[in-house]
Amino acid sequence: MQLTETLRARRAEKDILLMTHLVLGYPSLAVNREVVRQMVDNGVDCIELQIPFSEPVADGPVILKANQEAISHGLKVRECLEFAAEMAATHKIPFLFMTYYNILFKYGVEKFFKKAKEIGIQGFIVPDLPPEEGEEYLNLAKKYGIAPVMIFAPTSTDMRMRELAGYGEGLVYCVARRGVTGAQTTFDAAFHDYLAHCRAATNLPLAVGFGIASKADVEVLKGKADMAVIGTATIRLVEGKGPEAVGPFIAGLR
Amino acid sequence: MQLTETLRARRAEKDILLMTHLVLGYPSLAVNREVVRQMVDNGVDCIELQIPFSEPVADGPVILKANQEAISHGLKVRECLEFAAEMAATHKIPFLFMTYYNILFKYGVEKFFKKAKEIGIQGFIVPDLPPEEGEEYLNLAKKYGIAPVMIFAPTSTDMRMRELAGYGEGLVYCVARRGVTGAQTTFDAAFHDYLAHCRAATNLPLAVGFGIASKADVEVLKGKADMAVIGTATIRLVEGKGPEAVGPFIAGLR
Amino acid sequence: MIKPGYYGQWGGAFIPEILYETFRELNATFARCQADKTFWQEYVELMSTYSCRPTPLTYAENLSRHFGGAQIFIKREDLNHTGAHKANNVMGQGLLVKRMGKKRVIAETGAGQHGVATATMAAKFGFACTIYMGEEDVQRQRPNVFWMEKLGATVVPVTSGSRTLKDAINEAFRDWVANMDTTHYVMGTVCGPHPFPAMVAWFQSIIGIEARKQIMQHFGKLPARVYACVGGGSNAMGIFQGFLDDREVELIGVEAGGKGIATKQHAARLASPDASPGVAQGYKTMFLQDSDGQMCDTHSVAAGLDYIGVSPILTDLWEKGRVRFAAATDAEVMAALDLTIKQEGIIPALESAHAFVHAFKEAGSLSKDEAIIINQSGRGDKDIFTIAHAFDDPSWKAFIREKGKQYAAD
Amino acid sequence: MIKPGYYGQWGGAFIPEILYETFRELNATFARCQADKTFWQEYVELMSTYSCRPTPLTYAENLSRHFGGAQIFIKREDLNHTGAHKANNVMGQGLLVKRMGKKRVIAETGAGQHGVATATMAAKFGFACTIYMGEEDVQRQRPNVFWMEKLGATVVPVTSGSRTLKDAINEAFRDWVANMDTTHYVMGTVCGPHPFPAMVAWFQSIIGIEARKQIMQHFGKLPARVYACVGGGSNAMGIFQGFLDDREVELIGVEAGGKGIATKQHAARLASPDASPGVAQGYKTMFLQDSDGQMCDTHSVAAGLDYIGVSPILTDLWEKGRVRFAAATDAEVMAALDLTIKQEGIIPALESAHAFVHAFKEAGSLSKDEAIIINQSGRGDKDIFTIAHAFDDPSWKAFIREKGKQYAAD
Ligand SMILES: Cc1ncc(COP(=O)(O)O)c(C=O)c1O
Ligand SMILES: Cc1ncc(COP(=O)(O)O)c(C=O)c1O
Repeated sequence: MQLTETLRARRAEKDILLMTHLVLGYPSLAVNREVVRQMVDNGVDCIELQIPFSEPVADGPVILKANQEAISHGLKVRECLEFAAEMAATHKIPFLFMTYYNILFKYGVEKFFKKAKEIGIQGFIVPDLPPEEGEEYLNLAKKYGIAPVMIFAPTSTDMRMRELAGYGEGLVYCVARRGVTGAQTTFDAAFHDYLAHCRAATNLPLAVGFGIASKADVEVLKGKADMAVIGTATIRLVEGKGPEAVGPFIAGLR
Repeated sequence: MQLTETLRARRAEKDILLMTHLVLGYPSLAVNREVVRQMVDNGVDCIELQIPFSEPVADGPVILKANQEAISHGLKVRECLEFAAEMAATHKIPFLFMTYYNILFKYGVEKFFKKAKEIGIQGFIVPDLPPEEGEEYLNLAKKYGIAPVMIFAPTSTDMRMRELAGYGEGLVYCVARRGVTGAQTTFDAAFHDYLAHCRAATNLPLAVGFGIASKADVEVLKGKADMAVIGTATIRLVEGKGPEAVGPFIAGLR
Repeated sequence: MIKPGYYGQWGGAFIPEILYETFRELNATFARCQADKTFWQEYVELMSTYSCRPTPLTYAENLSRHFGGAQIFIKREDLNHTGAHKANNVMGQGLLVKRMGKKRVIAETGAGQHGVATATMAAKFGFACTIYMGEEDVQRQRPNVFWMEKLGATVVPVTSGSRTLKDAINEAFRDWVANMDTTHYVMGTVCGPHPFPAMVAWFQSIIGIEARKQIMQHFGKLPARVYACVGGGSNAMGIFQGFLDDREVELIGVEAGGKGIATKQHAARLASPDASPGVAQGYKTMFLQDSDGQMCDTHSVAAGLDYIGVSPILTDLWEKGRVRFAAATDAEVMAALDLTIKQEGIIPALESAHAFVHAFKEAGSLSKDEAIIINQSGRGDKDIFTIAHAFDDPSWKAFIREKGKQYAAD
Repeated sequence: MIKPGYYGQWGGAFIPEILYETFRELNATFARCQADKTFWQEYVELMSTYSCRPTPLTYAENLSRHFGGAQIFIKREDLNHTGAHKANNVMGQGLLVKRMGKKRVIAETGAGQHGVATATMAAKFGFACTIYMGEEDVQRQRPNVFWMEKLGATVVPVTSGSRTLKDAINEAFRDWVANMDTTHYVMGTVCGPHPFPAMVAWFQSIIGIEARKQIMQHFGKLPARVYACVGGGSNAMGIFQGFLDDREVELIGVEAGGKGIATKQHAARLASPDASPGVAQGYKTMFLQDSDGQMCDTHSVAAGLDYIGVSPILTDLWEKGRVRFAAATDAEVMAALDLTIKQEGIIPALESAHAFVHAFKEAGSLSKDEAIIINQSGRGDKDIFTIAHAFDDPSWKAFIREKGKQYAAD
C-alpha cells in the first residue's frame, strides 16, 4: 500500500512524523490553501482533509463549529473534491480524507473511492464506520488501493486491536483518550501502557491524535508512536493569528 | 302572634301592604336611619332589616355588595342590634330581622332571640334555615313570641307549602321566581297560578318579594297577595339618588 | 337518633327553600344509585377505562431509606385523568346527572383542578358547563382557565367577597337556585349541604378500597398510619374510608398552616385554635370566622386547601378522636416537595405535599416493619406557575419576562 | 443472512471505535435481560406500581358518533407517570443500567418529555443525570427544564447546529464517548445504533401487548386500523408490535407535515418524497438531507416529531408495505386537538394529535362494526405554552404579559 510505504520511508528518516488536519472550507478554501502550503513547507508528513458533515459526533466544539460554518457558507462536497485534487497535485506528501460515513454513502461509496483515487487521495479516516459496518467500504478500499485507516481507542482490548489491525492499511490512528477532539490529554502511565498495546497489535505506522498541541506533547510520543496528529491546535491558531502563524508553529513542533 | 295581627289589621285598611328592606350599615347606619324614616313616613307597613353576613348565598349582586361593604367598613352585629332597637323604639311599624343562620348561631340562637325580643323585633327571615334544620329555632320562636317567617318558592309543591305553613308565623314570604334577589320577575300565568297555590296553602298574610320594583309590579299583586316586598329597588335608589329619593318612591308605589 | 346528613353534630342541609325539591330529587337519585349495585360497577368501569383506576400504590424506597423508619407508600391519585383525585368525584356525579336527565352542570373551583375535572366530565357526557372561579384565582391559575375554556366550559370570574373559593361556591349556588331544573351543581369536595358530603365521600371511597387491598398485597399487613391533606377533605375521606374500621390504623389529616398558625394567615380549621362551629355554605362545621360569624380570609400556598370550612364528616371524626389533625406551613411544604421530587422522581401537587410534610416528620420514629401511606391527591406539574414562583427560580422568571415581551409586541 | 441490528437494509451500529466495548457490554446485558423472564416481570411490576400500567383503552363514544364510522378507541399513554409513553422506555433502560452497575445517565431531549422522564428515572434509581437539549428548545420548553432541574438533573443547552433535537443527540454522544465507563446513554426513541432500536422497541412493546388484549376484551375482535404518530417512532413501534402478526390490522404511522409538504417545512421522512437513505447518528435510515448528505432543518408544531431520521424498524416495515405512512399539517393537528378536547374531555399531546388527524380522516369510511385504535402517546397539558400560543389565545397572552411585568419589576 502506497501510504504505508511512504510513511515508513519518511519515518526511517525522522524520529517522529507529523500529520496535520484541517476542515475544508473553514474559514475558507483560500485560507485552507495557504495553511496547507505552510504545513507542507514546514515539513508536515501527511495531511487529513476533513470534508464537513452536519453531524460530526466524534468532534469537539472547535472542529464542530468549523464543520458547521463551512456548510452554512454553502460549501459543497464537489468543491472539497476539487480542492483536494489541487492539493494532491501541488504537494508531494500524502493527503487523506477524514469525514463521516454519510458523505461517502450519499455520494455513492464506490463513486467516492473512484473519485478519490483519481485525484490522488491515499487514505480515508471515517470515525463512525466500524469494520463491522464497512464490508463494502473495505472491499472498495482494496479495489481502489486507498488505505482504510483503522482507529484504536484506549477502550480497545488487545483482541479488538488485532482484529482492527487486520482490516487496516496505511496507518493506525490511535485515539489518545476518551472523549472528542480538542480537549486536553494527560500522558500518564496508562497512556504509555495503551500505546504499548497498540504497538503490539500492529506493524502499521501508529499515529496518535486527540489533544496533541505542542512540542512537549510531540516529544512524549517519540519512540512510542510513529506520528503525531495535530488537529484542533492549528484550527485554533488560524482562528486567533491567521494562516501565517501555522508555518512557525509547525516548525517548532519537532 | 303580634306580627300576624298587626299585618291583618293593616291589610283590612289597604288593598295591599308594603314591606321594604335595607341592609344595615350600607352605605352607613346614618343613611339607614334616614331611609327608614322616609319609608315609615310614606306609609310602609313593615321593614326587613338585613344583618350583613359575609356569605349571603340567596342574594344577588346588589344586596351581596351591600353586605360585603357594610362588613368591610367594620360593622358589627352588636351595632345592628343597637340600631334595630332604636328603630323599633322610634317607629310604630313592625320590624323584622333578615339574616343568614350563622349570625344567630354564632351569637347563640337563644341569646339572639332574647335580645331581639327585648328590642322589639317581631319576626325573623332566615333564608338558609329550612324547618328541617330549625327545630331549636322554631321552639325558641314560640318561646319568645317572634314570628319565624317561612318561605314559599315557585318550586314548592302544595304538600310542601302546607308543611311550611304549619311551621310559620307572622307572614309567608313568597319568592316570586327562581334565582336570587335583584333580577327581573315576569308576572305571567305561571306566576299567578303559583300565588293561587300559596294562597290555598295558608291563611297567613302572603308577602311577595324578588323583583318588585314599581307601582305596576305592586298593582299586579293586588287581590292575589297581601304585601309587596321592595328589596333591591330601594338600595339601587339610595345608591343612585340618595336617601331623600326613597320617600317619593315609596309614596308612588300605591 | 341521628338526623340524616349529620355526622355527630356536624353537617346538615342548610338550603334555601327554592332548592328543596332539587335536593329531594338528588337524595332520591343518590339513594337509588347506592342501592343499585350496577351503578357502582358502571362507575368503577368508567374510572378504569377513562381514568387509570386502580391508581398504583408506589413504594417510596428512597424516602423510606432516607428517614430510616417506616416503609413509605404513596397512593398515586396524581395519575388520574386530569391529574388529581377530583376526577373520581366528578365522574361519579356525572353518572348521577345522566340518571337525573339534566343537561347542564356548574361547579366552583379554587385552583382550577375541580373546574378542569368538571369541564372534562361535561365534555365527555355532553353537558353544558359553567365554572365559577374567584377573580383572583382566574388571574393566578390561567392555565386551568385556558383548559376549561378549550373543554367547552364557560368560566365566570367571581368578583365578590375575597374573590376566592368560598365566593365561587356562593356564586355557584346563586346560579343553581335560578337553574335547578336543568342544572346539577357538582360540588367539588365533601362539604356543602347533605347529600354532598355523603355523595362525594362515596365516590372518593374508591381510593381507600384500592389502597387497603394494595397495601395488604404489597406489604402483607395494614399500615400504621395514613396521611392525607385536607382542604374540603375529599381526598382524605377517600383514603381514610378504607381504614376507618381498622382501629389500629392511625389517620392523619394535614391542613394548610400557611405562613404559620401564629400569623393567622393559614387555613387550619381543626389543627389550629382559630376555628369555631358555624353554619355556612349549606352545612355545619368548624369554620374560620370572626366572633360575629363573618368568615375570615384564609391563606395557603396551595389554592386547593385555601378554604374556610372542612368536611363535617372529618370534623366528627376529629371530635371523636378517630382522625388526628396537623398543619404544614408553606415553607415546610416547599421543602417536602423538593425532597420528594429529588428522591423519588414524583412531583406531588402543593396540596398533596402537605400530607408528605407530616409523614416525613413522623416516619423516622416508626419501626422499619411498619408501613405508612401518603395519599398523593394530585400532581404538581399543573402548579408550575406557583411552584416555580415559590422556589423563586430565576430562569423561570427570565423565561416569563421574555415571553411577556414577545406578547407585548403583538 | 440478516446482520444483527438490521431491519432489511436499515439500522446497524455506526459507532466510533471508542464505544465498541460499551456496546459489547450493552448488547450482552440486553441479551441477558431479554432471556431472563424475571427481568420483564420486574419491568412490568415497576411500571404497574410506579406508573399506571396497564394504561387504559378508552372508548371514544362521542368521536365515534361524530364521524359515524368505525368505533374509535384511544390507548392512553398520556396517563403514564410523567405524561407520556417515554416513561416505558426510560424505566426499562433504568433497570438495565442498574444491572450494568453504572451510576450516571445522560439523554437528549427535544420537547423535554424524554428529558423529564429520564431525570425522573435517575431520581428514582439514584443516578446522576445530564440532559442535553437544544438551546432553542431550552427557550421554548422552560417548564420541562424547570422540572428536570428540580429532579436533580443538569440540563445542558446545546448551541451547535440547528440547536434542536438532532444536535442534542450529537452532544449526548460526545459526552458518552468521554464517560462511557460510568455512564449510560438513555436514547429516547427507536433510533440510533443497535441495540437501541431493538431495546426501545422491546420496552415500548408493552403498549401493544396491552392494547391487543384490551381491544379483544372490550370489542371482541381485532381493530381494522391502528394509528400512531411517528417522531423517532417509539410509541408507534410500541403499539404496532401488538398487531404486526395480524395481517388484517392495518398500521398507520403519522409524521409531522408541518406547514405542508410542499413548503419543505416539515418532518415527514416516509410520507414525503423529500427523504433519502443515509447514515447518521449511528444508524441507517431515511433522512431529510440534501444531495451532499447534510441534514436539513425540519419543522413541526410538535417538538417531539421535529426530527431528521426515523426508526430503521419502521423504515423497513414501510418498505415492506406493512406500515402505511401519512403526514398531518400543523393546522390539521390544531383542529383535531380542539375536536378531541371538546368531544371527549381528553387533551392529546401535540405529537399524539397527529395520529388523531388521520384516524379522523378515515374513521367515517369504515363500517360501524369495525374498531380503530389511536395511540395517545402523551398528554397535551405539558404543551400549554405551545398550544395556547398556537390557538393564539388572547387571555393567555395577557396573563403572560402581566406575569412578565411582575417579574420585570423584581
Ligand atoms: C390536588 C389536590 N389535592 C387536594 C385538594 C383539596 O381538596 P380535598 O381536601 O377535598 O381533597 C385539592 C383541591 O383543589 C387538589 O386539587
Ligand atoms: C408525547 C410524545 N409523543 C410522541 C413523541 C415522538 O417520539 P416517538 O416517535 O419516539 O414516539 C414524543 C417525543 O418527544 C412525545 O413526547
